[in-house]
Amino acid sequence: MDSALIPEGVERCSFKRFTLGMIIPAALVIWGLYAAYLCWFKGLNQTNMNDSYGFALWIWADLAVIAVGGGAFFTGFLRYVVGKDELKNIINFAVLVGFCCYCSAMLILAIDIGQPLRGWFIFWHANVHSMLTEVAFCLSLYLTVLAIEYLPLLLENRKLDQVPFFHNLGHNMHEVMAVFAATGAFLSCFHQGSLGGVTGVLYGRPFGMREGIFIWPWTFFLYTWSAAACGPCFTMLSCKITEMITGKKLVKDNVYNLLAKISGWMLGTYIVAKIADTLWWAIVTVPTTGFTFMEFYNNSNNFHGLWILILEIGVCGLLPVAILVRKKWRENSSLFFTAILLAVIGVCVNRWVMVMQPMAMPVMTFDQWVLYLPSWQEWATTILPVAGGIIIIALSYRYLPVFPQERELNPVEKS
Amino acid sequence: MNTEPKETRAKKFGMVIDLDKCTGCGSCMVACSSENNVPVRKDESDKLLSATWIRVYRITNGKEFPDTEICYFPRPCMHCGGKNDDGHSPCVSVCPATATDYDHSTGIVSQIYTRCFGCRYCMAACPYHARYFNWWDPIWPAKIEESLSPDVSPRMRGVVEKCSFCFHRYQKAKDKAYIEERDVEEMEYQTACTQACPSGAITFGDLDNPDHAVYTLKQDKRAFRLLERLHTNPKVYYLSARSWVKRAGDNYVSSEEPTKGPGAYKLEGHGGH
Amino acid sequence: MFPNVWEWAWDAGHYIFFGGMWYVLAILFLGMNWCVFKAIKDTKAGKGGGHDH
Amino acid sequence: MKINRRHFLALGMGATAGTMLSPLPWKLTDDASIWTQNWAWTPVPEIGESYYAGGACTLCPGGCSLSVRKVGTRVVKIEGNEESPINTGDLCGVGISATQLLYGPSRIEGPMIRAGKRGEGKWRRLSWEGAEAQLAEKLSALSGSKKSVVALSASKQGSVALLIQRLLAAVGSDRFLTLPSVHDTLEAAMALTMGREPGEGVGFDTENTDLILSLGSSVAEGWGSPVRMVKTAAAKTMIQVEPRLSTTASMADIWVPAKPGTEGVFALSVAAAMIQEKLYDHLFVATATEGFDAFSAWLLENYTPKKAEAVTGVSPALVKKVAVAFAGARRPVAICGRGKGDTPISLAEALSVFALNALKGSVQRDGGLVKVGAIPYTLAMAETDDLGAKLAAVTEKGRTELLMDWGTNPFYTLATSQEAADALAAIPTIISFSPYMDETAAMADLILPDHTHLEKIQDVPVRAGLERPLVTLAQPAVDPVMTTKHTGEMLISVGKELDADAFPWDDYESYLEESCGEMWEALSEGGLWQGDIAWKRGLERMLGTSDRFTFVIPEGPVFLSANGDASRYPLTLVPRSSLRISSGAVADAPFTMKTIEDTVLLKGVSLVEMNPVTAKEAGLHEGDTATLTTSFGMVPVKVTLFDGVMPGVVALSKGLGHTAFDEYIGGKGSSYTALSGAMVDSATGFNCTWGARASLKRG
Amino acid sequence: MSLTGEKQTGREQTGSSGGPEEKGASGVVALFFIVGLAASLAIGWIVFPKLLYSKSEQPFDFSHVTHADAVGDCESCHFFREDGSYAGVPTLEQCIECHEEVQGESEAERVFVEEYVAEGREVPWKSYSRQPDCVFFSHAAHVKGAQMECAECHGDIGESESLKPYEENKLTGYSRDIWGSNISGMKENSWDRMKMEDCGACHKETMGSKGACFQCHK
Repeated sequence: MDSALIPEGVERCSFKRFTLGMIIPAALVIWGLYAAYLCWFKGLNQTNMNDSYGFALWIWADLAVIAVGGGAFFTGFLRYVVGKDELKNIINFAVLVGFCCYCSAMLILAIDIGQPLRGWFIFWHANVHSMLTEVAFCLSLYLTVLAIEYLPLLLENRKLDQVPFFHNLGHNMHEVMAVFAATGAFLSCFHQGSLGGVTGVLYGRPFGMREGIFIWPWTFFLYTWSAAACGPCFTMLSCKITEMITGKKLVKDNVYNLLAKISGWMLGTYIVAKIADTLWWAIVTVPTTGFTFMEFYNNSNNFHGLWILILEIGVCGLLPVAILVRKKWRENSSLFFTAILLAVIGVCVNRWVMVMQPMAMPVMTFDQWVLYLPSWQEWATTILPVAGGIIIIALSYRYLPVFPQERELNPVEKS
Repeated sequence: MNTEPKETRAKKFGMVIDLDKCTGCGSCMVACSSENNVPVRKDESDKLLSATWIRVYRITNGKEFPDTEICYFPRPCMHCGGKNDDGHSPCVSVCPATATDYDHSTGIVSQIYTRCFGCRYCMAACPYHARYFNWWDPIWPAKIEESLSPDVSPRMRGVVEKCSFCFHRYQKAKDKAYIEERDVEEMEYQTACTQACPSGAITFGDLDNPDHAVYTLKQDKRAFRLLERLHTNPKVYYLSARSWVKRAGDNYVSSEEPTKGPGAYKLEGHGGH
Repeated sequence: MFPNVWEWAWDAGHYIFFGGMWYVLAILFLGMNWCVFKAIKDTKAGKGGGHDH
Repeated sequence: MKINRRHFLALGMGATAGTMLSPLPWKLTDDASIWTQNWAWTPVPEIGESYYAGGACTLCPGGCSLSVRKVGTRVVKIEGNEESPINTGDLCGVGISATQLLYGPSRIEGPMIRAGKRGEGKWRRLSWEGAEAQLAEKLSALSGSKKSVVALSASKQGSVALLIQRLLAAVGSDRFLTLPSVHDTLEAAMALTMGREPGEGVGFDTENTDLILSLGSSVAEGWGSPVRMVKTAAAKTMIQVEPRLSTTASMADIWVPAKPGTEGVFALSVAAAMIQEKLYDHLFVATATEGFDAFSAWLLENYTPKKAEAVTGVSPALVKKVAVAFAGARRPVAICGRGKGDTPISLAEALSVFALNALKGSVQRDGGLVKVGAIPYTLAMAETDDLGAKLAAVTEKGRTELLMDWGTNPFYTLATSQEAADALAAIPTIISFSPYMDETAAMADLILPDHTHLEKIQDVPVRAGLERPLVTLAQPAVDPVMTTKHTGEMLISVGKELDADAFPWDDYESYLEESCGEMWEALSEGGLWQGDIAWKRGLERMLGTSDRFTFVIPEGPVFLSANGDASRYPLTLVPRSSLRISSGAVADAPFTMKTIEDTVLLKGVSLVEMNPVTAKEAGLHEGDTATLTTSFGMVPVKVTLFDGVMPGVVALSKGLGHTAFDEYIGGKGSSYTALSGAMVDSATGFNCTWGARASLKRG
Repeated sequence: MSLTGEKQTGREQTGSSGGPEEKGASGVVALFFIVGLAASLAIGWIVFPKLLYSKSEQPFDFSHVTHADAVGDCESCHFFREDGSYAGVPTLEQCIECHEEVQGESEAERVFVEEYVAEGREVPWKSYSRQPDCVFFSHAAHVKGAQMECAECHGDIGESESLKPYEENKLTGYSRDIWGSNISGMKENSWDRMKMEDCGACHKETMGSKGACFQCHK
């Protein structure tokens, strides 16, 4: 019944099957919207956050989706600015995933503030010294860029493309996409960085505080770097999952290979920088605050033990680097999958640690470690954008020519 | 010497709390709550959700019976001056909407509830847990609403609140001084906690005014500040002759001795404070 | 955000920060306008539409 | 022409452009955010003229004078009166939070009669005339049955107390009772050692002392007049004797962790050490005392530091150190009364402390233990004979027909065991005059609510161990918030019904003025009357005009052992006092609940403090849930570890576990009193409980 | 539905809305645009303010002129208390000093004496200039400290013969005078608007700085 909307030359499942498949994510979205409604109308008492844990699951989810959404800007940067032409075969999908991620982030931010109707104060009454202001500005601008980058793909829908104006608009936008992509890359560098700055500048919180350059702490650069490294991994991961679900090969291996190689080297250099930063912090910064490195991991409620550092840097850092950098290993499909999965987990763990641990950790000597478990409302609203993203990706895949190589890889016999 | 007329000279209000006098009676907490319309809830026993602008902690020296000692540690908002006392206190510098600012003419860190949109970044930034979020709509049972003071605006849910050094008392004192065409005297502007403290442990005044008691007290040998080495530059000084109490005021690596006084941890390359 | 807003200050921080913001907005605005107007022009010239490519 | 979607598009674009160019979206966005600052459910306090009214606090015996800040007709803040010699502008948290008691949900709206089952909370409102008629009827029905009518009064002195006593007399009862405190024992001890006229009390001149030896008294946590004693604790040299590191102990210069309940024995061991080491005031003992030889022989036979060690657990060396410090001070004083002094001690213990003070000559002089003159009420006060026994009878089944309560809340304060609580609940008629829905009011058949202390004029005699007699005046800072009536007024009105001759006054105020006599002028002008000091100062005393002091060898036991079988109950439960918790008849207000630490009360459950060593033996850890059991009851608790509590001892905060009041106050934690039982001193008949044997089991 | 059939329908639609009619219709399209524009401008500038504000009358009329003539100055009725606070609108107690009995024949006078003085009830005046609760406005600082005239913020109310209706913003609950009667927020006189920006502008001009938050907030 929706066949007129489906791109030419490709095969899609029946509308019924598609609808059935969407039931679970749609239910999750409804559940999440109900939770969001509760948070908006009854207030943040619906969460399990408290005065020690003012930044919690949501902020982590925010940082995590933006980090993994970094695939859009970095792939765009490689494609349009550096000129890696092969990447045109995955750029649409990267933009799509990025767009979903950034929409998620905005949605979560809108729930996370105590007075949503005053949310615009962050723009109007902006305090330029606040990292959060920088985040809000860059985030919303970059979301606009992503929307602009996504628009031509939308216009390529078979029905829309028949309208001459839309066709021309899409065409023209392709022409200047490099400008938008460059702007997006510029914005991303700053907002990924400023997200890192959010905890990095907290000089009252020795765990969060990382010294750096000028107004930017090291976390500023590390966040940008890690997002550039792990974002494409998430794009590839999503792509692989889409391939699994659709049962079709959608992107050629040489594209994966190229992106994986770049990601591997990015991740490798990032991990080196991260280790250097951790060492500098542990050896130079921490003692000036009167702490010892191990105090940040000991005495805790085992929620933030040293294991988390090993997980982040070793298991989810060095290990995927090793796989992705070595040609033989990354060409092994299960190793490749493991590596990109670990890289994505790694960046999420990093964001978790940087948000949660500064909150949980006592700074005053007579203070105590705090444990926090999110309420169902927090879980639901965190799952909401994930489910929403799945729906958007599914719809886009179904009705838009997201994968340029799909027709070639999956030839359809004309009836 | 400062030759400017008094009223135009910037003030730096601050507090000195003598921990050796404090008995932890909690008067300051109640006086503060009553003065500032701090909201109440049915269960106040979960301290992670209970708002007390000044909170009195109980600390011990960690020794075994019978060598144990305790000390009460009242903690209002520190009204941090920030690194180099430039007004970039941990919370002020992070507030995205300028809902909290540093008043260079009084040294007080404000919190404007009607500007705050509840992002809680300031709470994440404050190492003293001095800031409280209004998770609930403020509800005063029965007729308790009648006891709310019009001098302090009640907070709506979804915003952050904290100790203001009873700034409204300064506003009122200034009003009276205007009418009588004179300056505000030291005792005319005192915070509610200072006023209520039975043991006289809290002293309040202009830290830069040699005529004020706090000016002398902050230079006491026993003086120290909380988390001095983070360079938050608090305007609340503590006094204690007990070395373990002094040590509890900051984090020290085991080999270090907390012998340094307020302002000892200077920032490299800057004037420091 | 604007010079007429209470928090605005005529200092470097505001110039850099808001300068960057307005610069980006200008690029996006001009870029999109260029695309739209060119698309109108192209459409009038009879380009595009349906499946003529 | 065909209208198609291009036209609509154009219309829409025009509308959008027009809207953007109009103030509508911008003003609405702004106004929506302003709406959030003016939500109808966020209160906006009314503005008005701000001024102060006078008053007196009655929430504890401390006698603080108040400055009540008002805005228009509303009370917005309570502060200490700077003119008061007692609290000099300062005030404790409980006193400050009374604004929330005044306007709070536990206030009783007006006279009420029980409509449902007892304690069910169903009431029918009455008019004041109706309620008074009910009371008169109930009382006259019982007239003559002497033993059956009981009245509990918050104070044994003062105008209202006298009216209560008169009302009882009118129905032929002499069971006018008050809650005994350490002062009742001290007065008995004074009668034996120094002689006592009616109305005279015992004081400690802590202002002029240079060392306080406190035998278990929580000087910094509410003993005596709390605000004043907190100042003392912060300023004076102190030696604290008690099994737990309280705030007072921590602020003291020497902490003597004697075993629970053995403070009196420790006092005697210090006295013995002073005699052994010849550290006592020979001149005073020789010139101004009697019975020293017999007393010292008795002391050296039974209470040498070595012998006492078996009871107190305090080493002779530490005893000697204390003796040297006490004897070496210029004007030391030994004070007693555990915790806030709201529980009596044994007469023997009081005599021991008197003797210790006398050995240093710290009796009837600056900075010592002193006689406090009677308050000159024109209408004399009769004291209750045999108070201990009569009180005990209240919690015995079938001994009372009718109970009236004016501010003592017996269902909380006298319910020291399940049995006692049951006996109280079995009293056929219970009448409460409480302004708050306390435990007793909740169980009452008839409530005739009094004004709160902020709404009424009333004399408040202060009995808090001050060095001189003192009366403060409660004043109506605000018009009554509820349909309440001054109990004095109500008593006169009901009294007239029963015996018009005994109640000749037109109204309470004229009676008050008459009753206060010579004090009235000072009271009505300054809100406070202070008597002269009755003891001798400096030179006068040196000339030997002091009253003589008699050393009395106590008859009863100095140390009362705890109830309960040691094998079943291996631990000793002691109370933990805090100025943040009102442990009297009236519970805390919401603001004070805020101040209670999470090592005392956490998510509605009381915590017991125990030494890590004890906890380890019992297999308990920080935060564990456990059941605390004594032979009088059991309660669920959580465990908190504290090095400052003696091994083998567990401490539970006093003043929590209210079951009535409102959701902000009631149902928080467990009541120490309900677990503590009775430890009766044979000499006075008072319940001198200092603790109980207990067990603590996980789960 | 067959694939080709669907496609054709699509083409037909495209054809009918685009191509042939385009040139002749562009003027009509523009007209639609202008209609939309004009209508929404009218709604935004004229209808919206009417909907946003509610109007109500004061309890009874009052002439500032008459009273100012009788008592001489503003401060006789609008005075400072000893503690420096500003008493604002007079209370019944003050009015009674002169209005124990009915004076003159005006209707307002009759209402005042009969309904308020006789009953001992405070007049529920609606204050035009009341700032939100979060604002601490010191009259002392402005009138005594800075020697400002009442009219600088309150305009010529002191010379008014009768009271204008009180207008309230239905959404925010505040008096219209805070935003000013001009919906655009533009002002001509210093008293036309009393938003934070207006305070700031004056402070900036006279004191060199807009001041810290806690200068005027509580």
